[in-house]
Amino acid sequence: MSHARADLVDRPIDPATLLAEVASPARGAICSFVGTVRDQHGGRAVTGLQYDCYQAMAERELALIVAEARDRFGEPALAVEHRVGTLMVGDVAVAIAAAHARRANAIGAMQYVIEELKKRLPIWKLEHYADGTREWVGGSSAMSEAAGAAA
Amino acid sequence: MSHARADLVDRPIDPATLLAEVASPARGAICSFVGTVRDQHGGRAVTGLQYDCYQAMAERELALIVAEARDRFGEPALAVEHRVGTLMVGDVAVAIAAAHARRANAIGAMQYVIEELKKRLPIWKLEHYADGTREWVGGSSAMSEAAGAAA
Amino acid sequence: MNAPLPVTALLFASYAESFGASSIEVCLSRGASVADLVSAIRSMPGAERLPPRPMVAVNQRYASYEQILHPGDEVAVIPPVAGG
Amino acid sequence: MNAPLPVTALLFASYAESFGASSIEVCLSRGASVADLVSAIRSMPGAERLPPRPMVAVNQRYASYEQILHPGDEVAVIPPVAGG
Repeated sequence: MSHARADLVDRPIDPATLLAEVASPARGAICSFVGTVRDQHGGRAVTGLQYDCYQAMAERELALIVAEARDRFGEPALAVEHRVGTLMVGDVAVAIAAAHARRANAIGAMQYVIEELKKRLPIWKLEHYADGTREWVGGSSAMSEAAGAAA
Repeated sequence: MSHARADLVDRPIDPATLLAEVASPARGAICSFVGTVRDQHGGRAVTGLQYDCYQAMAERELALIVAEARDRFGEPALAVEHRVGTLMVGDVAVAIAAAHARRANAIGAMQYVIEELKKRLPIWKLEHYADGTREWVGGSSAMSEAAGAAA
Repeated sequence: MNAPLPVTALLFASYAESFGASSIEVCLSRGASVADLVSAIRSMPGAERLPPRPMVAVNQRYASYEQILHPGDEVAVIPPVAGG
Repeated sequence: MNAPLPVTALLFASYAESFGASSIEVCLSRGASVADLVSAIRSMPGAERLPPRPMVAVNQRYASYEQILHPGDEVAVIPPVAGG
């Protein structure tokens, strides 16, 4: 049984720790994805952000996504951390590390986790802009459109 | 102009260095691939290996692959190191880090580099087995088959 | 079927700001569906900025609008997510 | 067209072991192609373990069998690669 871990954390994320966690002599292919806070969004200068989440559901959904990825990609070792709370530009928001004997499985699992996490994880981002304003990303603009695919 | 580096190295590879090298506040998506020496191959216990290479061509081909990846995937920042010489089980043989504002570009570039590198880089692997024997991987078995697609 | 079904719906992020609260109380009837819950919420003050069909989670899983609610269900209205 | 074209072909890994050398000298004629080089090498002692159509690089790039060789070209016979 290979290693699997998925956590929401409110402290800085160190991608090297996740890489070390999934590595083993039996798994020669290790891949990672790291998402950091960008300095701009939609042409506006970003200074930082705040992640709010529905914690119990986010933890459950994250565990589900990891279990699905392990099921689909031959039980790779997987470690995932998503940060919540207040972040500055350049801070790591999410890190995923996947390892398997075959590189297609490691890369496939990593991609599955990041894509599903972006679609399903109940986490919201309040961006802080250089002009002093703040806005829920995805929130206000998506709210004015029909969310027909929601259910 | 974003960062790009590709090297053959005869010392240990530290993936965290490559990740740090491509990261920037403008590039929020960073991905990496790390290949390590596995403890078995084809059912035989491996104790280590030796990479031989056609150095001038390998450096040229690696630079070419990186240039192609940058051209195809919107100029991601890229850092690649491939080790040569003697390696033990668990040692890093290759590390690739790619960063871009969009995750599809970072992941695409990383995948392009590892796939092309495996097909084209003139590097050969002499595996050392627990029973004391050694064998050029790909060499002896492929040599008995027609290499029709070679040219 | 007319027995009352009180539901507390959790709110987050932009939805919590719209309603000025982290949850709202809705009184439905036994047999009510997620669609009935959304109709009730959309008629409340603060709902002007809600989309026509917001996502809803029941017991921490995304629910279809046909799903029937039961006493004790944990219900949440989920704004467009923005993790990663 | 019968002027001699001496070529030194670099050998690596399993091919170097087969020939017991890191390069071999082959004497071709002006206008010779990569295919001619491979034919000449395959007739030499040590070539028994070479595949019918080994990969060849000319001036550090993979070459087609039709490519014509010129004086001063850096030529190498490339075993199946195994990097990564």
